[in-house]
Amino acid sequence: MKKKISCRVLSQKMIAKNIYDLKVESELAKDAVPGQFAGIYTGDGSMLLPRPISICGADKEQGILRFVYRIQGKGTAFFSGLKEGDRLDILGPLGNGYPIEEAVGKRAVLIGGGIGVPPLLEMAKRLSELDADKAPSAIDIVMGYRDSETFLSDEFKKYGNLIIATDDGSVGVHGTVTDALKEKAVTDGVIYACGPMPMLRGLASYAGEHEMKAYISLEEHMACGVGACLGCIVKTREVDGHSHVKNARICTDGPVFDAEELDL
Amino acid sequence: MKKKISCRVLSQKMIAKNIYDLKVESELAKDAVPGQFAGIYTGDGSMLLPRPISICGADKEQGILRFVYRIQGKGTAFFSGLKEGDRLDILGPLGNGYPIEEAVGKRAVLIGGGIGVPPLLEMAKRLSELDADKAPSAIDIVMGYRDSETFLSDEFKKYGNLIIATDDGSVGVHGTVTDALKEKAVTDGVIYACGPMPMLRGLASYAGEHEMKAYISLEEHMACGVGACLGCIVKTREVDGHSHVKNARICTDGPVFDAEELDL
Amino acid sequence: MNTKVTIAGVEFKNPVMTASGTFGSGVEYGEFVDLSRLGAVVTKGVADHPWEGNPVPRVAETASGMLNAIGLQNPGVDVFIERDLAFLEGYDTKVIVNVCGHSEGEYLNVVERLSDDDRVAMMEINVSCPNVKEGGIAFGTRPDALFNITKLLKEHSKKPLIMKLSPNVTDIKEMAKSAEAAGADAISLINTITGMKIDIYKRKFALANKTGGLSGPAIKPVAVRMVYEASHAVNIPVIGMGGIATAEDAIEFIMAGASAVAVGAVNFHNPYATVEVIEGIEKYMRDYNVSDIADIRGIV
Amino acid sequence: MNTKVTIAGVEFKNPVMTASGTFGSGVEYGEFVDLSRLGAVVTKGVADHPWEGNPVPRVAETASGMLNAIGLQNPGVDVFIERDLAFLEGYDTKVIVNVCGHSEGEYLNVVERLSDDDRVAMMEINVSCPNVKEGGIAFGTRPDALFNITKLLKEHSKKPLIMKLSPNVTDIKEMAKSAEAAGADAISLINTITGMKIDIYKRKFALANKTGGLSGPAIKPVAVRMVYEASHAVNIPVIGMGGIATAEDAIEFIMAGASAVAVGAVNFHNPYATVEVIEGIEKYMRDYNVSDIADIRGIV
Ligand SMILES: Cc1cc2nc3c(=O)[nH]c(=O)nc-3n(C[C@H](O)[C@H](O)[C@H](O)COP(=O)(O)OP(=O)(O)OC[C@H]3O[C@@H](n4cnc5c(N)ncnc54)[C@H](O)[C@@H]3O)c2cc1C
Ligand SMILES: Cc1cc2nc3c(=O)[nH]c(=O)nc-3n(C[C@H](O)[C@H](O)[C@H](O)COP(=O)(O)OP(=O)(O)OC[C@H]3O[C@@H](n4cnc5c(N)ncnc54)[C@H](O)[C@@H]3O)c2cc1C
Ligand SMILES: Cc1cc2nc3c(=O)[nH]c(=O)nc-3n(C[C@H](O)[C@H](O)[C@H](O)COP(=O)(O)O)c2cc1C
Ligand SMILES: Cc1cc2nc3c(=O)[nH]c(=O)nc-3n(C[C@H](O)[C@H](O)[C@H](O)COP(=O)(O)O)c2cc1C
Ligand code: FES
Ligand code: FES
Repeated sequence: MKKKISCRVLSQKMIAKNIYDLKVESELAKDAVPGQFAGIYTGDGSMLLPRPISICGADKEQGILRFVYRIQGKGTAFFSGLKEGDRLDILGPLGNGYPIEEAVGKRAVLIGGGIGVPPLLEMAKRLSELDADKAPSAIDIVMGYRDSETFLSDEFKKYGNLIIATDDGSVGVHGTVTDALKEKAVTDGVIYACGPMPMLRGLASYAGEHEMKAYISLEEHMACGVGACLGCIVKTREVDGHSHVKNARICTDGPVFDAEELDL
Repeated sequence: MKKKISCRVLSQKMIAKNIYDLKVESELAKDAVPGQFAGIYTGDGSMLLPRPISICGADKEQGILRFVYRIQGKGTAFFSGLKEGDRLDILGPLGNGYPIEEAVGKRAVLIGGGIGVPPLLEMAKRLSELDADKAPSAIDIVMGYRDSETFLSDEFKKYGNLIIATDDGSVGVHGTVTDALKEKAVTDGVIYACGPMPMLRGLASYAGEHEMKAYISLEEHMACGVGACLGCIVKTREVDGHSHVKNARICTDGPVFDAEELDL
Repeated sequence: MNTKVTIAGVEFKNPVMTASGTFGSGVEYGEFVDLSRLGAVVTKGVADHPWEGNPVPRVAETASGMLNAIGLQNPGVDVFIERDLAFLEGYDTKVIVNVCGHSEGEYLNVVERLSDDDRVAMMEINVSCPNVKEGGIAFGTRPDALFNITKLLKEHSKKPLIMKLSPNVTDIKEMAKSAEAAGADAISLINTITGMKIDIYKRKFALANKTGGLSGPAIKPVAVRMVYEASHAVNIPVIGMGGIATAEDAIEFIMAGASAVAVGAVNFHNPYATVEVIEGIEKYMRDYNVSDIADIRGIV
Repeated sequence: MNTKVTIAGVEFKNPVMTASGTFGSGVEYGEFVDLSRLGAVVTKGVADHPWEGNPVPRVAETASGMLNAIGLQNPGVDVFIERDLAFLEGYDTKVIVNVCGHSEGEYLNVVERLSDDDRVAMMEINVSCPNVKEGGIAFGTRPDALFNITKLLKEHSKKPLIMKLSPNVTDIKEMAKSAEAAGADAISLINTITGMKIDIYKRKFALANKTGGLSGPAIKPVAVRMVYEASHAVNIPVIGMGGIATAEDAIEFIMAGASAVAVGAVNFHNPYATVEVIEGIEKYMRDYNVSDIADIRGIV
């Protein structure tokens, strides 16, 4: 169930330039699944809207949510100032999450780019923990970074075959995640991706070419985060069942979509 | 010189119901004199204006400012949540302060009511520390409270003859500070006062009757705190030298006025 | 303690409603609050056929507020009746349907379609929507156009009509009087104030639509002023909205003259806001011995 | 890098001014910032004789903004000339005198009195002040009244005139065009938006005047929209203001079409705001290779 609750900050650290790793104590961790996000509120009254931030980790047992975010503007700058013991209002869990069951017996290809990297961490973890009958046949993880600041890559390594791509070529494949897919000839399996729109568009057509399913997580400016305001739509190929026009709500019908269904 | 600077919170404690005692490290302490105030900003972007709070203590040597305030609304509630180590923007020192020199060789009568008590503490301290040739002949301190929560009274005791008046009669004189003045037959000297308007009006007429000078500190809603917006005026008997109408600015021409000059 | 209010013969259990477009048709916020606690659910604007709305970005945050240019996306009145009204039937609250259209004819289609539906308590006519043709925004900014559409819809409606006024006018009193003169049963205000935000790094408008409607606490002082002016200009009930976040805010509108109030953009900040406002009003009434909410209406 | 802007033949070293009434005549903020850094000091409104203004409370805080009802208290033009103009002479900045009056005649008195004073670069006519008689607020809300007063003052002024427009209108374009048609050299906007606040515990208006003018970051989206609309409607320069707190905000107005901008209520929040805005604009120009501020004007 979605809730807005006040959570206690457990830790906060910078893990790359302008990239922060925030852990909070929250009962929302219980229900959260990878690919979902939360609406995080700044304590500042001038900022009305929650910031949508993907769930990078959800420890059910300990009740800990983890977020990895980049300082983008006022809201994320506010978050970066939080210290252990501070309190934070969080609305969540929001959205649908990645369809983890689609990868049973198949190659799971996890692809993240830039600040799209974090949501795939919990996905990688959960995929790697599945019982044999529900598990994918392989877990390939392709993460794209700007440069050698390959945040979270050490953790990804634990859950699958990690391929790194960097814009500046300082680590791994020189180029985009699609370049890496090509170079490593990853042509079968189910793609789970998150990242900037050009990357997702590239992946959607790559997946199409190779007849791979691609589940991509989208971003849009949001107001409510719960499907009420119609602020955050994406164009769909067919008339959407809820809206009755060719619009789906990213916050509720997504953020994860089957790339085939979208008109990107 | 007036400045707006970021100051470090040294301590904060509740000293009576809804009354807090806040100490900050601030170079503004150097120039501050009793009767002046500061504009304290909340860190919350939705609150544009500084909260005017009187200087209750200004330790020049150690560079410490002290404020004692009552939770009144959003801003003061925000202040009450501050902890040691937090930072706070403060604009000050503002206003004119009490004319301490007027009491040389005379009885200084310090009168405070309710949340008007705090500014007189530093005044009492400074009067008590004056060299003999500049000192008053006596320091009478008359403080009015609602009830037995006579915050700061222990400190006042150190600096003069303390008379307490309480609305409910639980401590000292049962009644107002004016009742206490009458009861204790204080009929000469210079009055320095701060408190609610009805109390100040009462004092002004008491002072008039007994031909005592009365310097009273006023409150008004303020925007700039520095004399620019004309938000905080009080009616004067004569045309004011700055405004050229019968209005003086409380934030700059006051907050301390010679009661005779005002049209209360 | 009586929190009931009656508007055009319809009794509401309390004066707190949802502001159209900020609460969907109730489903989404039903996860957070008990819809049966609300005075009324005012639905997202509905037209006679599905509307696609505007391209994204459709929303942008501003200081203590937000801009939106949803463009009145809606599934059309048929789906609305089958799905949304059916859902709302399950709750003990009144339903006010917000109606939009591109032309008088389109408004009329919706009004006539809903006129006989028992589940609809009232209709609120959004004549302040920024993208209507044929007179367009004129419906909401020109007294004569407002008069005409009000009259037309009243002639065909079996339900009481609330005319929702735009704040983007020189004289709100004149608009309120036009609505009243044409037979409106009530007026509601304010709709959003037209605003704009520019991203100076992208050198582009923050909204695809260039302009959007400003709402949230930022606009409350303007809304309170207009509710005060309007409620002193007319004798029909006024439903006040614009930036209501707390019971204090709601009471401010009531003291300014509103018979009921609506909680809008603040739902996005606090999904529990509607019920918290109701509880806060009850507490205020208890604390300050207000036996009937009507006793403080327009008290300043 | 060129930050200079020229308006009606007057050259300003940079596009950053103070908004009338928020900066006195410069003395008070001269303690915080070097007035010589400013493009211009726009003074508090001055009339032909001293005005007492309104009773207190005159100001009230609102979400990300404030209401004021100062009532244009001012010492009159004689004192202004002797004292305030003399003070400002000491700084390397331009002086724009904001003018108010209760009637056309009173405006005219001030304009004529200042027309030959070399220390005055331009005059800004406040036709949006809420308490003028004889047509009153009409000067600022009726296109014909605005046209007439603009024309009259232009006929008698040897200085370029800026007409300061009210946002409390249905169509700001129409107002801007009226001012232009009547010969205004520039327009400035927005003045405050009329608002109200009620203290629900005292059951009284927060301002003695009941209504006041809303300013501060809360109104920025409305101001940017109006500056955009106005600057696309006329060919005379537009001076933009309304909630500017940072260089980003100022650049937003410039990108919307403003030739210059003014920092208002935010001075109360940050007495260093004016110079910080100037420095921020310079930094933006350096960082994004803007060689002339004119290159980004109206760029969206
Ligand atoms: C489903 C989803 C998941 C996301 N997950 C992450 C994540 O895990 N880590 C991370 O660093 N970022 C993530 N983002 C992006 C993040 O929401 C924005 O960076 C953040 O909202 C910026 O807020 P700000 O106040 O710092 O920036 P500002 O630019 O000051 O924000 C102003 C307004 O615009 C909105 N906004 C600005 N950029 C974006 C954006 N890209 N997407 C949506 N709203 C935006 C803000 O929420 C706010 O309402 C995600 C976005 C979405 C939609
Ligand atoms: C010169 C001066 C000295 C003061 N010294 C003290 C002091 O030492 N201790 C103390 O507790 N209080 C003092 N006050 C009163 C104090 O300023 C207010 O209680 C405080 O501003 C309330 O802010 P708030 O946000 O909590 O209340 P809110 O009611 O939420 O404030 C809303 C707005 O109204 C203003 N406001 C509300 N009440 C007052 C008031 N009484 N005077 C001025 N502005 C007000 C606030 O500053 C703010 O802008 C002083 C006031 C003045 C003018
Ligand atoms: C996202 C959004 C969508 C809206 N949609 C509608 C609508 O469909 N019909 C309508 O009459 N008003 C609509 N409004 C206006 C609100 O109902 C309300 O009048 C306005 O937002 C002011 O109230 P607030 O500040 O509390 O949000 C919408 C407002 C928002 C923020
Ligand atoms: C306290 C105060 C006094 C003002 N006095 C005047 C005035 O005398 N003449 C005038 O034209 N505008 C006056 N204004 C309006 C401002 O110049 C400005 O147009 C408005 O406040 C919007 O800008 P801001 O949001 O940056 O303050 C005043 C504004 C404030 C807040
Ligand atoms: S953010 Fe409101 S519908 Fe998605
Ligand atoms: S608060 Fe601005 S003049 Fe006093």
